[in-house]
Amino acid sequence: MTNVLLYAVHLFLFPGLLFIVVMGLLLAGIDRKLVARMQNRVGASILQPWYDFLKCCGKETIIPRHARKGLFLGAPVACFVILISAALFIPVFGGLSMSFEGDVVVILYLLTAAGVAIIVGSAASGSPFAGVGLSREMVAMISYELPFVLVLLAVGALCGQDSAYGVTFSMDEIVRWQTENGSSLLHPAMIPAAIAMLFVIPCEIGMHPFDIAEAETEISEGTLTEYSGAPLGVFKLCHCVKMYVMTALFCALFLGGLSTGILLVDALLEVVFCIIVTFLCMTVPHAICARFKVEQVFKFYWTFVSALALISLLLVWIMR
Amino acid sequence: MILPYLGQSFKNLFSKPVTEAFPAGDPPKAAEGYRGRLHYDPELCINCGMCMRVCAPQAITREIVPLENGDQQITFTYDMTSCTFCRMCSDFCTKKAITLTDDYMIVGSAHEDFLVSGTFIKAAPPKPKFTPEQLEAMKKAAAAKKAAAAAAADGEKKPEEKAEAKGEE
Amino acid sequence: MSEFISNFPILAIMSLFLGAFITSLLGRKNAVVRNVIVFISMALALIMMLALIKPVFIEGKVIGYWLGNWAPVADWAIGIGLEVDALSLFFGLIITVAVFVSGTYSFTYMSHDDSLVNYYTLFLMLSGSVLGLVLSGDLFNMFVMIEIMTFTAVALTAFRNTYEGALEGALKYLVVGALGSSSVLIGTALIYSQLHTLNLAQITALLTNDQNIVTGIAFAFLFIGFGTKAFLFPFHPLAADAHAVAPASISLMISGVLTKCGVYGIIRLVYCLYQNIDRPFVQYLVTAFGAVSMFICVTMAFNQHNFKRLLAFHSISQVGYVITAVGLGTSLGLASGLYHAMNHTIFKGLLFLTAGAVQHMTGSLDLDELGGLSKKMPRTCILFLIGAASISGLPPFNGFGSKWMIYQAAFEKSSQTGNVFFLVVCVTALITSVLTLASFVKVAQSVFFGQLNPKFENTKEVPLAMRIPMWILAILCIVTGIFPGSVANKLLMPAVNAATNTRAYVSAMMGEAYAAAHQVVHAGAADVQLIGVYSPMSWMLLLLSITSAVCLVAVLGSPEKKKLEPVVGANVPNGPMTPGSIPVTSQSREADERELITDDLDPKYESFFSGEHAEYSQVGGSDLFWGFKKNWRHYFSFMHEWHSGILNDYALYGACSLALTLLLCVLFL
Amino acid sequence: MLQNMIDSSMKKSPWIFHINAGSCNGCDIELVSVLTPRYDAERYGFKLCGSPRQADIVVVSGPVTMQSRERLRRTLAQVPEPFCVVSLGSCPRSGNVFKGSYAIDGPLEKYVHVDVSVAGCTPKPEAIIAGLAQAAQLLEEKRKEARK
Amino acid sequence: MIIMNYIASFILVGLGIFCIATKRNLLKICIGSGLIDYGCNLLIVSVGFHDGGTAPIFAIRELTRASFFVDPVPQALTLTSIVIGACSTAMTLSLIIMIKKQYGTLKADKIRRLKG
Repeated sequence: MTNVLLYAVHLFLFPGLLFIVVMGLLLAGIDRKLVARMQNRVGASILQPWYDFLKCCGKETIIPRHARKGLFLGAPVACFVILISAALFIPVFGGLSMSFEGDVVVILYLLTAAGVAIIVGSAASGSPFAGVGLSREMVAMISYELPFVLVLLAVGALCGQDSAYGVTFSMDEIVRWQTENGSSLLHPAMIPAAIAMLFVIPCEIGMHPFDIAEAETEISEGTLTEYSGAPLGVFKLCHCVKMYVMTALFCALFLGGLSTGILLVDALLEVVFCIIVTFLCMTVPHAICARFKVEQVFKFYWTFVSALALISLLLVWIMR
Repeated sequence: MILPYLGQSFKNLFSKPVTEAFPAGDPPKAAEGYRGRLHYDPELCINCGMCMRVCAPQAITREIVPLENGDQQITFTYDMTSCTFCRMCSDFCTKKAITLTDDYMIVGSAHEDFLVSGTFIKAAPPKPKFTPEQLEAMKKAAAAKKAAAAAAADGEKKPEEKAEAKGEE
Repeated sequence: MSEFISNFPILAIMSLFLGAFITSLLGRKNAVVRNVIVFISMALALIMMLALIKPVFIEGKVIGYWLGNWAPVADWAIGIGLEVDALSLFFGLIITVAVFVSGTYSFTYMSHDDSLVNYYTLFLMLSGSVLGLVLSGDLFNMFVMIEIMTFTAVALTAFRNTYEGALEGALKYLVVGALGSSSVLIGTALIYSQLHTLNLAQITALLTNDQNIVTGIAFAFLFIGFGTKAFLFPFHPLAADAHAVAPASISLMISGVLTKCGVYGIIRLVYCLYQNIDRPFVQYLVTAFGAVSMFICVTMAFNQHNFKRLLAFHSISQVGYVITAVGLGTSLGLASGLYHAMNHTIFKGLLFLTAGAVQHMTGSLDLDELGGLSKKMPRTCILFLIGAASISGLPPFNGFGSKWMIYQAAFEKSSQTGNVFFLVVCVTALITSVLTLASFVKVAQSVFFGQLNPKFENTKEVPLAMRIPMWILAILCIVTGIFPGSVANKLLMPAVNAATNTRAYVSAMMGEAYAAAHQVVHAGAADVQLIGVYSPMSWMLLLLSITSAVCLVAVLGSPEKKKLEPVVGANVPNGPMTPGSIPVTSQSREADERELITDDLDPKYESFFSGEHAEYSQVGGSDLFWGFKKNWRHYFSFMHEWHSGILNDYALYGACSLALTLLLCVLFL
Repeated sequence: MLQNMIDSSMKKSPWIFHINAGSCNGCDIELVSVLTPRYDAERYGFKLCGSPRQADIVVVSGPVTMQSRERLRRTLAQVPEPFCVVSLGSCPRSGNVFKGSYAIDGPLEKYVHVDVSVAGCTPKPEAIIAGLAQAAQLLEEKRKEARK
Repeated sequence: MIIMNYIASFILVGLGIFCIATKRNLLKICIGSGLIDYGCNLLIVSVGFHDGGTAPIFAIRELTRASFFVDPVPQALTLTSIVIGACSTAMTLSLIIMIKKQYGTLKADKIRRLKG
């Protein structure tokens, strides 16, 4: 009975649904505030994403004629569910997670599935803007998938050195290895991988410099053109939750070793590190450079960022 | 690869944002000489109509109500929503009745709060001293007097002509 | 009953061939008799294969059957033998299921065509020969079955000869296919010249010790021969041409079944006959062929305009996955390869049947022309989504389990042996899976979603008779996806054990003493510790609980979505903008009449066109993925010329690859 | 309780959608300048969004010309309830200097009830912010009234 | 002596492949594929050869130790292979006839509608 309760708490409270949603909205609010401050203006309040979500829920939902009702309304919920289940596999510092052998690949594919949910949603809306939006979203997915995979392989290779198979695909194993011999960011071989991961995060989430899929100025909200009301609110919530998922993944992969015993301290530590990572990889590029063109995003990720990830993979290979 | 605005944005991060706290305080004063909401002073106006003629968007309408003692009650209404704030009217107004203030906060939903209007009573012109019949009579008398004077002048001119004629013969 | 079981293999093959014979005899008169005969023969073959599961998979027996009871004389195999061990039964099961589904599908799909008797005769001969190849224990018998398979497949590809390009595709397939099967023949001849036997078991026994230069050359010929049948790297344009023009049920057979025979041939060749998979050269050769065909076919598939041609290229890239996994040599590699082969037949079959359904209903397969069919054919759209999700490896479906095992096997191999080649292969595999996902997103958007082309206004849903086979495959997709663990233990492990330890294989045919005499290796049960066979049950439970939480939020959050009736008062005087209510004022000029609002539909539910009248504009087909294509334009233009479509070029590529393999085998084997 | 929170959130994050019904772009530049650091409308949650489906406040600038009439009408129809309409500058409400020309088709009032007008031939950004804030207040009342 | 057969068969196969790869006319390609088949048949027959052996016919005389046969199995294989070669040539020709009717030409580089 107790572990069912613990399971429920784990599922719905601490590293579960509530914590993820609150953290996501908090990170989005802080990110918008910091970008505003970097542009020398006051900027919206921290709770602005929460107000946006509530306001969207309050609006009327219009289902266009060409849209396919079932998929159109189902896609946002599916995307949200997939993201939450991906977030549950990431071990928070307290090490309390449902991870099992080989769940790094499951997380990778769940994030791809979340992208596919957005794509199916915009395809079901039937608008030509959404058509262009989804093709750009797919190009973004192709471009960040290569470096993302290389980084995961590098971390797997590093943390799996002494395991029987020479590689590990389990988050628990990664966190345990890091607690023993220092978080992987300290290893010199992993610095390029960390930088590559920092570059991958904004494109995965669709933050400003790489948000070719929802480019308001060019293709009027791209994938979300036909969405209004509650589905739009859920999609915006997914956007925020993805911020938390990616930053928590970064913390788990590269700062795994810093977990103290107490649960509360770990939670605070996680929040602080997520904010720092958000600032580094999302706020700074957002404030500095303008939106990339579609093929620039692809060329940037497949040449520069993949090279970084490859360097670290080979370094780990040699250092073994 | 130089990051263009990295230094500047970090400086901004820690400096005070430049945004005005407008809706908190009162609206900042507009620049000097700003052409804002129109102000119309009915007393100075002489209803010459120059402003109406010169206003491009015809934002000015006049309404004349004749009163019983011949006076006219004239109301000028300036429609701020169709005014382009070019200040032509105040330049051409000989009596300087129209001035453009620097109040730029022209925001409202009903149509009334965009209209600036002023009414004044234009006194009727003084009554003429003589009635038209008297004018007729005075005119006839003047004409008769002139005819008599002319006849007298003919009498003394004849003897001169006679002398000229003799001289020539 | 137990000794009768050993007759089942030949009975299964006979039921198909006899079915073909009887159909061409009796089937001429009316369709029902013909369909019944075809159905019976397919069902018989399927039942026999299922009956064989218990002895072969569970009890691990290897069933040997000598045709004409020509038992081996003095340790020398004379007659033709059929041998069914776990590996061949694994492929036999895939084949009979695919045949059964394709047959029931073609009852309605081919109803528009004429001379259906020929179709079904060829169809049953094709399935009979394919089953024969998989179950046969004799090398020359395999060659004969390959020839029958090639001829019937060519004839069926050109079945709709008025279809544009059908004859051309068939001719190319025949000529280069004949080249491939001739190389198999040469290989068989060379082996016979060295070992003077044709029985696979005896060859295995004899080859364990004396492998000289000639058997090396025979290996090269056999490898290229089976490679042609599996449409590996230099032969993949054949598959694209053949599938694009063949009827859908036949392209299911070609991509789902014929390629598996090529794969079976290569596995048998490398794991059982020569047992040289542990030599690094052979691993590099097989994995290189697999990886190159995997990558090139997916990039070629990326900007195709024809739906079936795109699917054809994808089926070759998935076969490339299987061959890469097989070439790794580890038992996990072979297990993931077999698992992916099974999954590939299932989801590729489903995708081809949906393509057939679209073609059956709309008559066109051009991606730039189709669009918005999900409104008219909703169930086919759902089926397509299941197939597309499982081919691109999304978690709950079967593609995910097998692809992920392949990455794990590849990466494990690279980290254990320490050479970077397998790391590159693993990364290529991951990139290919993303590109597969991208091209299926493209197909989904340009065929099913987006706006409906006015030309296909009156398309209706596919008749139920066609949808049943599709649903069978879809359910198989989901079932094998949700229980990868149990599939792995029950189906894959026996097959892997059968492939790796050949002692049982030889002793079944030639007797125990013979096998012992030739020290046939006995590798013992494969110790595959499937690290990471995730138990999706706990994961599905998690998904359900979160969905319930989210629905609660969604319902709570927007109750007024239902209550908010169109607010009339808000926007006086126009109300909810119905067109009639626009008060056209009196002084509107005659220009107004020209632009009178003729729009009868309520614009509120039109899709947003930045104000324009939302006429038909479908974003699909070739104008997707602009960014990606621009960066790869040099690669694509080169590839476009390379696939020139000329018969001679394809033959030349085949010959060059044959020459290259020969050279490598002579040098390194 | 949640409904009140949603009502209050309507005024806290109004998203703007800009329709240019043939304006001379003076007002458009002013509207965008509202989002710059100096005037920063984002303090109150204003955000320029790209599609009418996500709009709360529709800002219309320019006298409704014949060309843009049809497009204006159709885009306004595609905005989900409850939304406000703000007319920017003097053109939408009266047609400014173009009044009476053959090319424009009457004030904006003909097409939709204008909630707030910001007069001024290019009104100052502070005026626009005041107008938008007023419109945001209206949003809350509209939703309350719609819910009753 | 038997080596001549092997060389001949490989020359035949080489010629066939060369002919398929370079000749543009479809009929020549068909001849080329025929050549390959004949090359293979020659190879199979010559594989079972023992010098001094007689034809493997169990005729009037019963078997004696001395009657030394040539290996009968390849000859059986060759029979099947000849039949298959004939069948493949027949099918190729029938396809070529229909292509001539549909495309109007026999030039291989004109028949390339399926490409890219």
